[in-house]
Amino acid sequence: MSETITLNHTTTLTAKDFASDQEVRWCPGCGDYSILKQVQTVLPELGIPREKFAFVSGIGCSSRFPYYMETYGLHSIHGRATAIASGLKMTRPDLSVWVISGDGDALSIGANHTLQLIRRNLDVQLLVFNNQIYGLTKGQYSPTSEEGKITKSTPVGSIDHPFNPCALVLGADATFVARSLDRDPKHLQMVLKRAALHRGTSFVEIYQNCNIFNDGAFFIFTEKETKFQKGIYVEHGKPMLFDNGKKGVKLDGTKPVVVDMADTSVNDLWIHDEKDVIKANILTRMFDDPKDTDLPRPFGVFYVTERPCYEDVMKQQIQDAIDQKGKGDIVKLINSGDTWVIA
Amino acid sequence: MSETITLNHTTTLTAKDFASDQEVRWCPGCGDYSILKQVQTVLPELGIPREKFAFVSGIGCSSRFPYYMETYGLHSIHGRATAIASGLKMTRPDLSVWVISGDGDALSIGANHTLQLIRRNLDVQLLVFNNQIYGLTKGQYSPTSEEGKITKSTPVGSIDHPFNPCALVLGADATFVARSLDRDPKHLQMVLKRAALHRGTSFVEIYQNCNIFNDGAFFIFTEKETKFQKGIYVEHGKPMLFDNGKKGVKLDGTKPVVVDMADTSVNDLWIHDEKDVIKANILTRMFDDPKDTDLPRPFGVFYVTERPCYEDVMKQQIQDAIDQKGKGDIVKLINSGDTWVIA
Amino acid sequence: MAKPVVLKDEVTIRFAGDSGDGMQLTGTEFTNASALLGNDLSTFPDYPAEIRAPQGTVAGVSGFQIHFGSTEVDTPGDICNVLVAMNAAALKANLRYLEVGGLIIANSDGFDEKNLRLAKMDKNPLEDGSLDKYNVIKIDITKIARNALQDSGLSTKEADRSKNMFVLGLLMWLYSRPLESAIRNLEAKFAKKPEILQANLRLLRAGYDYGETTELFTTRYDVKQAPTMEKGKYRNIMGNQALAYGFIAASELAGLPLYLGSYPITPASDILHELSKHKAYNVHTFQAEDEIAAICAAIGASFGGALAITTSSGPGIALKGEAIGLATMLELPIVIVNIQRGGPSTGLPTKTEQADLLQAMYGRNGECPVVVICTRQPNDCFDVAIEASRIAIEHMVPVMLLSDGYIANGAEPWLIPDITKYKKINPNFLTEPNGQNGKLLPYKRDDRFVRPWVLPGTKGLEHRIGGLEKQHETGNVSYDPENHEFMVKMRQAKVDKVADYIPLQEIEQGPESGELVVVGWGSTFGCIRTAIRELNNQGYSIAQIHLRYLNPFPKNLGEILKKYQKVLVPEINNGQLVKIIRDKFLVDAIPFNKIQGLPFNVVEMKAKILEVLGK
Amino acid sequence: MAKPVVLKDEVTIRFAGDSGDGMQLTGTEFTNASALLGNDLSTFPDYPAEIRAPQGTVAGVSGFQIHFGSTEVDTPGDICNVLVAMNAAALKANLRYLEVGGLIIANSDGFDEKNLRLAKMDKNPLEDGSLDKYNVIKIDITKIARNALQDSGLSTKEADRSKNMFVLGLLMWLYSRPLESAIRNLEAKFAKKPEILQANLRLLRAGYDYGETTELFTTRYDVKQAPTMEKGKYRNIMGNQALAYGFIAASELAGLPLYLGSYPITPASDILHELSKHKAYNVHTFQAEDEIAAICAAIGASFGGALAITTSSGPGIALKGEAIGLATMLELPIVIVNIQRGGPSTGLPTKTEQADLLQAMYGRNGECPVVVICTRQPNDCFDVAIEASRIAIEHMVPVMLLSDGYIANGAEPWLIPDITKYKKINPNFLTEPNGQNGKLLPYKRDDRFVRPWVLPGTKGLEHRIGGLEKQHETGNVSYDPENHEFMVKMRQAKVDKVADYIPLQEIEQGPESGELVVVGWGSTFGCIRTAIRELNNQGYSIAQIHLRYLNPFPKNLGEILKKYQKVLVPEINNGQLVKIIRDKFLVDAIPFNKIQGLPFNVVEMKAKILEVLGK
Ligand SMILES: Cc1ncc(C[n+]2csc(CCOP(=O)(O)OP(=O)(O)O)c2C)c(N)n1
Ligand SMILES: Cc1ncc(C[n+]2csc(CCOP(=O)(O)OP(=O)(O)O)c2C)c(N)n1
Ligand code: SF4
Ligand code: SF4
Ligand SMILES: [Mg+2]
Ligand SMILES: [Mg+2]
Repeated sequence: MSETITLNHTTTLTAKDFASDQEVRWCPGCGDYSILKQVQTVLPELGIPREKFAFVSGIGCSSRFPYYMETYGLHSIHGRATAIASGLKMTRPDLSVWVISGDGDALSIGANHTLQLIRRNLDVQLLVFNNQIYGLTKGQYSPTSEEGKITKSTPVGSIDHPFNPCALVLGADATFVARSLDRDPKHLQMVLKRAALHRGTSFVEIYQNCNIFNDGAFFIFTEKETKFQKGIYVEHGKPMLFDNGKKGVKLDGTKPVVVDMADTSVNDLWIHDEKDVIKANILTRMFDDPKDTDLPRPFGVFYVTERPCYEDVMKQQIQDAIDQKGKGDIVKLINSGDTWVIA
Repeated sequence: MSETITLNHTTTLTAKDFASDQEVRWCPGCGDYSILKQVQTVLPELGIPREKFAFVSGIGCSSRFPYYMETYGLHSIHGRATAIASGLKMTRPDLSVWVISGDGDALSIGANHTLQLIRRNLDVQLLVFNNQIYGLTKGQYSPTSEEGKITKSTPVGSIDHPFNPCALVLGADATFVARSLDRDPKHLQMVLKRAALHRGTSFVEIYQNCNIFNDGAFFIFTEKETKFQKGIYVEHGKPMLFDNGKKGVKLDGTKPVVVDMADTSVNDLWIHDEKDVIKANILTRMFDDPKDTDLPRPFGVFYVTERPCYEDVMKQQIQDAIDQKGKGDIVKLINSGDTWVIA
Repeated sequence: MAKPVVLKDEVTIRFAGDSGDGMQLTGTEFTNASALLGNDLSTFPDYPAEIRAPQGTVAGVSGFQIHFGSTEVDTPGDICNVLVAMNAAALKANLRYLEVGGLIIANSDGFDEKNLRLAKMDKNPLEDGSLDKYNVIKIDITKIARNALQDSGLSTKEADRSKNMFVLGLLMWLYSRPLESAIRNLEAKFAKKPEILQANLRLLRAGYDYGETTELFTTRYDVKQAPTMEKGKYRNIMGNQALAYGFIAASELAGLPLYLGSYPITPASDILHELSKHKAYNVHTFQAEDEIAAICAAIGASFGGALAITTSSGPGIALKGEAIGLATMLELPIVIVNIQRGGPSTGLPTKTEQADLLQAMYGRNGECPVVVICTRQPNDCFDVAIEASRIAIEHMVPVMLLSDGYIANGAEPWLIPDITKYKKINPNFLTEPNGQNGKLLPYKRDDRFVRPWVLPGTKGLEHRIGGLEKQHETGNVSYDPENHEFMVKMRQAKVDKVADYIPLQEIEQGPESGELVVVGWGSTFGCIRTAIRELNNQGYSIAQIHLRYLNPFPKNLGEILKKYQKVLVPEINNGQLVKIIRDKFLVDAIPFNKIQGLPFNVVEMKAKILEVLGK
Repeated sequence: MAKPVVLKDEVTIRFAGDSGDGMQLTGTEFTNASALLGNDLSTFPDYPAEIRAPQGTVAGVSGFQIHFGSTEVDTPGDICNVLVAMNAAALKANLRYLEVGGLIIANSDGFDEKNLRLAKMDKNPLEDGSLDKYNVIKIDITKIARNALQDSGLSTKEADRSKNMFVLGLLMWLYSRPLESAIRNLEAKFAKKPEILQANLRLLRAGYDYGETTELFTTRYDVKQAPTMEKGKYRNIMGNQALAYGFIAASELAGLPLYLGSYPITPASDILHELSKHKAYNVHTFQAEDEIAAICAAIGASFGGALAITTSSGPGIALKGEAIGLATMLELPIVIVNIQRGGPSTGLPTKTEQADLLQAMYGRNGECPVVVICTRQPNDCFDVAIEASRIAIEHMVPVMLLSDGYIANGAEPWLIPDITKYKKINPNFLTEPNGQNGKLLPYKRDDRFVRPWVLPGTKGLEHRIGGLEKQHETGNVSYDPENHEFMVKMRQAKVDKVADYIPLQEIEQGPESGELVVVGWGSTFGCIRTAIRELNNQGYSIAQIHLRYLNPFPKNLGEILKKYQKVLVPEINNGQLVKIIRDKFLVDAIPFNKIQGLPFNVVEMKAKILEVLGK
């Protein structure tokens, strides 16, 4: 979909090669199935040997993901996958490290590690399966649930103002920010590929349907009837058109407004520039309740920039030290400083 | 300084009434002294009885602050002051709750609680003393230290890209975002008053000099020679002028640019609008190394908006329940459901 | 012609089906009806680990066991007399719990080829004779349900979903339970869905009538009211629900708002769910971002004067260690509830275990004693919650309350207590200076070594507290060596002193001295009690002690233990209480451990006791 | 005419001054010179709690004690012979450590009115006769320094900052130490600031000459090389530095990169600081956002094949509990270092304590055994770090290494070991399938119950591990009850099995059986050793055992303990090891506790031993 993708077909792996022998145990109909499938579809195209992949997850329905991947995997503890992945990537930059997390795992208990990973910009793909609910613990509201959400722990409605995940990570200087959906396989594949190819932490929010505890949370964006009116699929360098070209978004100063293409020239539209952080900010803030706004919810890659990866600099510092002082010699080290001999 | 401030002089307290009998134990010359003084100066002007103030802190040099205040205080554990303050404020909305934290306390170990407090928008003043270093543990770099910082734990320079605290909290939908400095008492007092009067979480970043481990980190913004060239003091509704009116900032689309007032009309300048979140975002992103940019670093109140406070809605939900069902009666509760009698 | 009714003393039934088969509801309604008849009873749900494991698989089986009787019933039963199996996987997973000669009621439609494959069974056990030692009744319940609801306007899927009501009706008939309570509850449950309600009611009656009319059943049974039960008004209660009620009661007894800071985790979440329903009781529930924030918010609320609690399970409690230390240092009241589950790490989240006792005792840095108490069964939880709150508030100390998944999800009849008979809880509030010259001494202790609770907002008593070591009385930061030792010992003495305010240990049953005492804690109560009762009825003379207070121990515990030649300590862990007892009393207590995510059963308990007795 | 030199066996000097007075440097250089002379020695810095407490106050006093001798020296000394007091506060805070008749060298300028007021002293102790029982030498060091540096171009402030060098020079003269090493180090330190260097050197010599020329001193002393010291090459080493070196050595012995995930905390930060200097050794240091991230990153690094360690102190270790559980379940190697400090909660962060042993043993949810070992003194740390790493790697198990603030900051001569004599550490790497039909069994155990370490990147061995209970051998998630019990016991057995790979417990000194054995662990070693040596020299016959391995214990420990009538367990806590020993061996071990943020001293240790002996 995007012209910047250049894939490296050196292996002949297929999606099936990435399916482990473990029975998949999500609820029938869960959006996680599709995400699993798209990841398995994309990986063979990356030209990376299978044994070089490591999937790290926390706890949650989404976090069972690694069990189903025929790669190296670590199903860890709640909220800490990003921290574990950081240590792994620092010592093993040769691996392609993917973190699988949920809205609770990544943005509630694990929010700190998520944001610190993002500012440090390790080359890790961070996929957050956002179902706006705690699935595994059977249906409490999450930090992305809308205000007033009625759940087991909030029988008269939640009070918390939800996080806007893409805006949040932009605030932490993310170098790659994207949003996609479980129910749009092609789009999701495109975003996953872009994420994989980006050097740095790729933050991908994936709207995921939890048909048991929060069914239909995103139907307005995923179902045919409303999908193209309520969502906009942004592409770098392309004008912001939606509703099958019938509508567009233009910028009035810093304010996005919906225009009817019947009486607007495409040239006046906002051209998506994924390198512009302020515009990315405006994009991520197109986030009002879809019922209250005519501004569409954007999907696609919102922002990409380059910044050194933590593990590269770490490695460089080690190499520099070796270049300057020679490879460490423990005998020298312990014999350093003032010494004396007792004979 | 700002016309929205209306103070309520019902008490006759003075700054001295807010000084406790404990010896102040910061290093001589530490910027914390000034902040303490400005807080003690501002509190009597708020018209709140002294016993209604509660100061909660974590751990760090900055976090010793409550000991020096003749108010209620809780010096807690590292990073958790925001969480403790949340519970306090939920059950005691009658109190004026202030959190005192450091850049490590609030943005490293405590970053998650900080951001969750901010999205929940409890009516708490959150003052982060940013000295870009870990003071109490004697000088390691912090999450706000500049890249390449040489400290005890990073002898060849830190690797981490620092947080931009104001941008970070804006990403979490903060309702009040401001920045001030230890060395500008008047400005700091103004910002503190504005913070106190705001209903919701008031995030105030205060540049603070740690003269022992990070001396002069902000001198470029605090010392006469450069202060007015490198900093800009923004006020709502006022054009963005600096360098004693010799320079200004205007917006080129979404891009701020410095202009020479010799050949620019004030009318073309960016007028600071503290209600505009996108502009606030642009403001907070004026954050490059002052040596590398001619864009000044902004100080003042960047953003203010209204959103319900968590504790108010919580209280309302309890009141609604009482209104609907009557005040809870434990006898009824335990006798509810199917019962039977064994005689 | 009515079929003959045979009286039984006690019966255990296990309902088992796919997660979607509604076995929990079936079991619950059967329980309600039995309770209303005055049976003593005990139940245990056995959930699958997954939310919705693939239908038809063993991993997806959901079970519910009820043990009811006209005699004393202390456990949900080791072995069941009746097994309801809605599909092949349910049979496979549960057959081991059925007594030889027991009754299997099988939904034959659940044993079709697909189901057999999903259950990984080669042959149909209903057909291949492998169940010959049981009494098998096959009914195509699915078909019956679909037929019965043909004209109801419901889809096949919806019809299938009601088939559990047929099972319920049938069992109600078989054990002579009236349908009224079930009907009432269904009416409430489906008030807004009249077609579903009608379908459910129709199948309920169909099941009942089926028992009466088919030839499959020749006898009915009945279990009469249990005369051993104390007189009074009863209701059913689940462990976590009873804890929630207990905390509400405690907040009323103390005259304080209730504050819960929590983060969801199995099997503790239901306390949060339950409390969040009762806002009208001035209950504040806060779902925090994690367990650390949860307890810290509770500490803040406690500082502000609320009855503050935090609820979690093992991994979450591990995260709270540092903050528990802070509460210990601040000397503020807080109750920390741990609904234990299988560990270590994420372990077996849906299974029960008692392996967090040592964490409760020692899981913090420094000398950091807290009070530890536990509950033994669902209908004990209400009182234990009140007791934990009382100790926390009156002694200004963190209290760790231990329950477990078995208690949390189990249900029992509960003799509804008379709240007016409960002692008020007295917070140690201070509103005037307590030192000389009008000085406040926030760490001045009374004769229980308890400091006052000084609430923010109290004029003239402004003061600061914190996690650094504090000077005796003034509470100021102090690095003085002797003061530190004094304060460490004082905090320990304060916890030890609680022993003066709790009941002496009683012997549950058996002799006051002798060959063997079995010492338990927590959810092993019912099983140990039944085992010893049965053995003593056979002529043995074994004593039972069951601890509620784990730190401090009741003052007379050591004395009691020394009166027996042997001390056996059964635990659902690898030996934890036994360590503390051995250390404290230097008695050669013998551990008896089961670490299978399951409670002990009576058979193995009796066997072990006999082994220790050398029989 | 040279002054007479008197030989001494051992001397203890305490340097005390304001935080800014440079007493740590003074002490360190005196130590270096003494070490070079071949003295046995032990030092202890006594930092103030604040970064820079207000100048002149008692809270701001910084002390450094050195005990050096021609005999065996095991502690920094209870009582000092010489006290250097740079101001009134320093005298006030430290006088209690000086022997009666001891020498006070006081900077009289530090006793002016302002200093007296800041120290909260009414009268000048140098003048009012209150120091009559000591030998007081007053020198206006400030004035001498200013005079000496008048023409140096330095400001008064800078001049004042060098006055510690005068003290150093004077003491060097007094105890006949050569100045060379100090000069060399000053030259290195101030290489880029020649004027400061010159000032320092000038004052150093001035102090030395002052001793020689003034009438104040009539005698000099000397302490000769300690013949008890093993032959070889020595250097001074501090505890945390030695740990850092040990881990680097371990990573080399194992052929693995070293990874440290840490978050700063007193008194552990110096390990992070030290390791971060040695990147050329393939050392990766990561300052994480908190302790949880620190250990989690280390777990990630361990998964990837590094020697992974995490370092912290009590409150940080409390936060790591949940993740330690994960590592236990994953069965990956990791070393968790706890430099213990005064607790509970924030407690006394700059003081020492041994109160985290039970947290190390039990501070996690579920049955979660880890190996626990400890270090006894700074020059023991190197080996203990290697040993911890060896056990972690070879047994695929988390190892908790306990040190404390006293060891961390203390310095001692260290006989530099011959690295080539150390056994290689052998990671249990697997690169080929280990099951039938080319299957990988990541949890298949060898005869030590150890599973293989399978590194990501190994072709064909892709597999998943996690915190849920795992099936024996396959490592797949398993909810099977018997498997859970098996795995819990297996993890315990694996830890217990380590006992086969560690040395048997030795008796440090004293008889192999008898009336009393004193059992210690950690930093109490030197004090217990000195106390028992002195008592046994007086004719007593007391045994000393000092534990390095706390879990599992050496296999013969129980046996040894039973050979003594009494067991005394001294600890800098409220009784922790004593609990474990009582539980394990049912011996009536007697606790001896000090909880003052300070080490035991020899006098109180001897007194307690005599008391236990009934003397
Ligand atoms: C320390 C800890 N706290 C709480 C839990 C319980 N828990 C498991 S998953 C989860 C949240 C799941 O929500 P999310 O991350 O959104 O994942 P989902 O199940 O929705 O995919 C919680 C609270 C836990 N396992 N560990
Ligand atoms: C759980 C825990 N981890 C670490 C520490 C050690 N510690 C104390 S303060 C601090 C950081 C201080 O930095 P900052 O928050 O910026 O405050 P400052 O001292 O600079 O004001 C650290 C790491 C601690 N006390 N508790
Ligand atoms: S509970 Fe929801 S998120 Fe979890 S597996 Fe089921 S459908 Fe998916
Ligand atoms: S170390 Fe720095 S921040 Fe801390 S008190 Fe000293 S000057 Fe202030
Ligand atoms: Mg979710
Ligand atoms: Mg700081």
